[in-house]
Amino acid sequence: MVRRVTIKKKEWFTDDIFGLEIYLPDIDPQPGQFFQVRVSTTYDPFLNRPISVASYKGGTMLMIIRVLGRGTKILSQKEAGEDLRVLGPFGKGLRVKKKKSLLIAGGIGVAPLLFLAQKMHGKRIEFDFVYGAKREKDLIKKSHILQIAKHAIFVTEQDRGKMTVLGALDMLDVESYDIAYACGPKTMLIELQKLNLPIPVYAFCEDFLGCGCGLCLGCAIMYKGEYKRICEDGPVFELKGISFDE
Amino acid sequence: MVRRVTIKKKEWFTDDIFGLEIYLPDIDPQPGQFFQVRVSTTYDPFLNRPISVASYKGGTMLMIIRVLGRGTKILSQKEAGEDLRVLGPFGKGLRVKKKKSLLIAGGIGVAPLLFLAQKMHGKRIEFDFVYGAKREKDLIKKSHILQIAKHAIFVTEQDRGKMTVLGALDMLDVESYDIAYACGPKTMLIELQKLNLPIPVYAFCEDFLGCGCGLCLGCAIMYKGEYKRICEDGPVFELKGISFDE
Amino acid sequence: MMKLFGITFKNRVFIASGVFGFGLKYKKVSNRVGAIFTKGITLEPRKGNAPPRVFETASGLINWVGLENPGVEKFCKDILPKMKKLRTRIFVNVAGSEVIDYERIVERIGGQVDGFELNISCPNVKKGGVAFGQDPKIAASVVARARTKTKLPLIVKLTPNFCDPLRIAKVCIGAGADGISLINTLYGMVYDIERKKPLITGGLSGPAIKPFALYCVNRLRGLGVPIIGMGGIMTGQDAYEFLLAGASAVAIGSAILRDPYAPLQIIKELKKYPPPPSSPSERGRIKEGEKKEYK
Amino acid sequence: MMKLFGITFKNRVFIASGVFGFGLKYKKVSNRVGAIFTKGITLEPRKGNAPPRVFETASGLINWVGLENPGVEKFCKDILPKMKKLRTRIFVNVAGSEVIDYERIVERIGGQVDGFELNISCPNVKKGGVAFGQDPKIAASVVARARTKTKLPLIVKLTPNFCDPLRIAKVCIGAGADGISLINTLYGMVYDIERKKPLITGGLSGPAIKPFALYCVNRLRGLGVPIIGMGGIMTGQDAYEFLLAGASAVAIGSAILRDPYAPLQIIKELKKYPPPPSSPSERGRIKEGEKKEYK
Ligand SMILES: Cc1cc2nc3c(=O)[nH]c(=O)nc-3n(C[C@H](O)[C@H](O)[C@H](O)COP(=O)(O)OP(=O)(O)OC[C@H]3O[C@@H](n4cnc5c(N)ncnc54)[C@H](O)[C@@H]3O)c2cc1C
Ligand SMILES: Cc1cc2nc3c(=O)[nH]c(=O)nc-3n(C[C@H](O)[C@H](O)[C@H](O)COP(=O)(O)OP(=O)(O)OC[C@H]3O[C@@H](n4cnc5c(N)ncnc54)[C@H](O)[C@@H]3O)c2cc1C
Ligand SMILES: Cc1cc2nc3c(=O)[nH]c(=O)nc-3n(C[C@H](O)[C@H](O)[C@H](O)COP(=O)(O)O)c2cc1C
Ligand SMILES: Cc1cc2nc3c(=O)[nH]c(=O)nc-3n(C[C@H](O)[C@H](O)[C@H](O)COP(=O)(O)O)c2cc1C
Ligand code: FES
Ligand code: FES
Repeated sequence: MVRRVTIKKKEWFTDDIFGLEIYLPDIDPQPGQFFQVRVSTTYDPFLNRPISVASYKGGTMLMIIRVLGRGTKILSQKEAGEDLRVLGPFGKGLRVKKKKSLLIAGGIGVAPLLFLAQKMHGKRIEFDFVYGAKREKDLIKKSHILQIAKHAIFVTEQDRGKMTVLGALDMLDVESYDIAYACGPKTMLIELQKLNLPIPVYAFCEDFLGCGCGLCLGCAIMYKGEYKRICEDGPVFELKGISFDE
Repeated sequence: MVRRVTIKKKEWFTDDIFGLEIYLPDIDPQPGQFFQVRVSTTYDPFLNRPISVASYKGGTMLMIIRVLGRGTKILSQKEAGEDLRVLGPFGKGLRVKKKKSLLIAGGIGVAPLLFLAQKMHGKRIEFDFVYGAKREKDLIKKSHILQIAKHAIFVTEQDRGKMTVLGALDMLDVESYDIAYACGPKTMLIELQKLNLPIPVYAFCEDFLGCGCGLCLGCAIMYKGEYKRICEDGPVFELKGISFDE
Repeated sequence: MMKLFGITFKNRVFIASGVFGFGLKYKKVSNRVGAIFTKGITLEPRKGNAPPRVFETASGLINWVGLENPGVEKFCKDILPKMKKLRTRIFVNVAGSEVIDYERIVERIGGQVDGFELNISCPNVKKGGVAFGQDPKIAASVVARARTKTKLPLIVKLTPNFCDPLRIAKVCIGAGADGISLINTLYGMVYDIERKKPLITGGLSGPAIKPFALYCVNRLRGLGVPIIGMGGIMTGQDAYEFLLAGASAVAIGSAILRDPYAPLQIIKELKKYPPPPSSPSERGRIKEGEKKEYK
Repeated sequence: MMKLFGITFKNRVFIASGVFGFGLKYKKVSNRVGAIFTKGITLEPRKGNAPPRVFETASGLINWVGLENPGVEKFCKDILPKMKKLRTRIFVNVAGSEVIDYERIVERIGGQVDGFELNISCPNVKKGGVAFGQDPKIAASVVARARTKTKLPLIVKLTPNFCDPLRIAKVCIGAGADGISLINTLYGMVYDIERKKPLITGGLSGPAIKPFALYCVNRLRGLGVPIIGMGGIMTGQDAYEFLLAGASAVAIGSAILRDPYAPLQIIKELKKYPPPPSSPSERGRIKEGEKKEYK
């Protein structure tokens, strides 16, 4: 059912990343879950846009959105007080495990991991956070991450000797973690897969969706030899099971 | 060329009629002329909406718009400070004649006649103004009209014994005028035509347009035996020449 | 409540094939629509096409799903038992890469459902699909052969792509079809301007195609069999336009991608309109008396 | 600068028939596009269809203008002299209600323009129009007969409605067409739900049909003659997609209804893209040497 909610707060984190806060008291979203956000009440753009839960506390949900194309552009023009139509939460929620965890975020991939971090922090699970972006100013919520992660590493391709997130992993003793969670551009996930880390890595997949709720089969990802639906069977999959090229 | 302007002021006159003020210093619009207003930067709705110049003074133009369908609905959600894209002015401007005039407005048809009245007032041409609407509260700009018209008659179908604009004409000595200008719903113009008034009546035609500037031939009106373009050959036509049923 | 093919339906709002899976997720919706058309079922399981499978276009979308489905066996064993518990009419969308596939699938499913929709109009498969629906001879033979395997309502789903659906409809009715559904998606393509090759080639659906779909439905009115009209229906008003144009019922497709509850809203909105002028074709070729044959 | 049919064009952005009159109002635009295709010209004057003639649909519009035009005589006398002063290529869109009309119009206009576009695809006329373009025999005969009257580039404008444009293109090329333009509008219809009858039946255009148009263009690539691609082009990126799909030039239609200066913006945006892979078909059947024949 489409919910019509009011935007409580809008905040620009960088020149192309903004946050929208809405109040949705009757849900219990889990990390990895997302909402389908209606861009327009007219038919162009037609499809809703999937946006992850980046934070949820006392009924207030935060979505962090990067302006990519025309849908997110239109969303970025919405202001506090205006209406927003959302459907969800969708996706299999991730059950947070009491394991020493490594969170790996690239770019706007930080959004769902922030929520995962929030949950882990709530359950006093220890985790480190590696977070990379193009430019220093693209790194959002740094102080918040520093507060809740045990260790946090921030890297940018521009500033510190063109370090990428994956480069940063070299500096870590990856085997000291029980599990890793990664979210970022597809290219990052592909490179990460190639690293073949010795621990289970769970990837949060961000792609273009149709319905977002398992009906249209429009969001296929080749996982362990068969097509899975990103929206309904994921969006979190074990990284090594994914075939990115099919 | 599409002009991108900022909405200087927005005002609600009634629950479904609002005004938008924009600053367009480099034009000299004439009564009857209109602008094509872009509803959406996306492709739905696709076409621009024709809106008359309702007032123009010192570079500031007022458009008065009634919410009819989805296009005007979307326009009604725009606020001061937001952008508006307009093309124009289009249409043959009316050359105001120094004749004793009767202005006949039905509903939102008042918009272009207000501009005509403004021009006449500026040129000290004497005119009376008959203005009807469904309900008392739908009558806008009453005090302004009272100020500039020699006499003004306001009628509503609801309040004063269901008087229509045309009914009100009975109370007037129509022959005492040299010329009349009318704008209102098509049904009103058809009825007015049947009255066969003894003076020339010029009708401001409001219809759905395509391009609005004479290119697409999408706005035909049968006038004196041939199709004319409302947008380019009008929108003002002598009432008796129009065949409404073709 | 209304009657088509001699059987009753809760209402005239159906769910189009391919946008609602098997109706098992949003049961509240399934139980309140007139009928559900399943995702296309093939003889063998199909894993579907490689992504990207959907691409948004102006007021619509292109899909290139490619009939991903578990195949008729698994459908009968695992899915149908669950679907039977839904309180709605179930029509199986039957897709084949060979002419013979259709009759086999119809035969395998037998009397377990309320009817069949022969999909000879899918643009997203290499073999069969729309190619069958563009050729009057093949179309007729698909229908005629399936007809021998069932007495249930047999609807044939037509394509408007590069062929005249009226011509195909006539031969299909001649071959024994009880009803027509249309339109399946239009051909559509988007180019990848970076890589200079097509990004997606598939079926175009949504409000963009509504005026064309309505034209097609109107063109096929009066053939004496019920039409299930579809193509871009988003509101009760859209649905009513299709009914006025000659459809006896409508199917909701892409609207569901924006909102899985869209059919309920459309049912509600449609109630505001007076019943459409009923046509004698509504019962189609199936007589009142034969009704008991269908559960 | 580019060359098609052995003649040069300022650029690959043309103006489609019917949306710019005769290019005399916005001369700044006319003088900067590669070519202008006139409003459809018929043998006799036509007053066009009764309103409503345009109706907005989702991301597009339906038009039912009905080829309102002054007829070929008046066109030659009053309009052509003015058009000749434009600094662009002029193609006359030729429409007929009889097969013979086309050759007559072509003959009457003679060598005064840069070429002809045979419109056998207009859905808004009772006689001729799209019906000619759906029938390979008639299509071929229209082209063959017009061919006898001119050595100028002869483009044939195809319909994608209920027929395969590839099939029609082949016979038209066989009959002597130098190029293909497509797509003309799709069939479209809107119902008037108050009065329970069609509000408008006409041709659907605009971004809504772009993916389908692109598919059609891509389908016709490689036939050895240039394609003028059109259908929903709004931006330079859209135009570039058509070039990648196989068009040698594009024509702008409905975009002009939103903004008469749209072609200039599109020309500007198109400059950002690398030149499309040029195809040997660009020159079409007309050889370099013959060029002087065309002004
Ligand atoms: C589960 C999930 C969670 C997400 N969470 C977030 C989040 O929290 N924050 C966030 O910012 N983003 C998130 N995303 C990504 C976000 O949904 C997209 O960035 C957004 O939908 C883009 O919309 P747009 O209209 O701005 O871009 P569009 O204009 O739709 O697309 C931009 C570009 O991509 C191309 N493109 C579009 N569709 C396709 C396609 N199907 N295949 C290939 N190319 C295509 C277009 O050609 C265009 O050039 C998430 C995605 C998923 C699946
Ligand atoms: C020269 C001119 C000047 C105008 N000046 C003003 C003005 O100053 N102020 C003002 O408020 N209005 C003015 N109008 C009218 C205004 O342009 C329309 O009210 C507006 O375009 C409606 O847009 P919409 O999107 O709200 O309605 P839409 O949603 O487009 O249409 C509303 C209803 O009309 C029906 N409809 C739409 N198109 C057609 C069609 N082509 N034929 C028949 N029925 C159709 C639709 O089905 C719908 O039910 C003017 C019109 C013209 C031509
Ligand atoms: C994602 C998607 C999947 C589809 N799958 C099928 C299918 O399996 N079988 C079929 O006959 N039609 C299929 N269709 C076509 C629809 O049933 C419908 O005919 C078409 O989309 C037009 O209706 P719409 O514009 O309301 O979507 C599919 C459409 C979409 C959008
Ligand atoms: C208002 C209007 C009038 C048109 N008139 C003609 C015409 O006279 N002759 C013709 O061949 N095509 C005509 N067309 C079709 C266009 O030339 C073009 O083929 C079609 O609109 C698709 O392009 P578009 O989507 O960019 O508009 C007309 C289109 C519109 C919108
Ligand atoms: S987007 Fe429809 S099934 Fe995933
Ligand atoms: S609206 Fe295009 S000519 Fe008048």
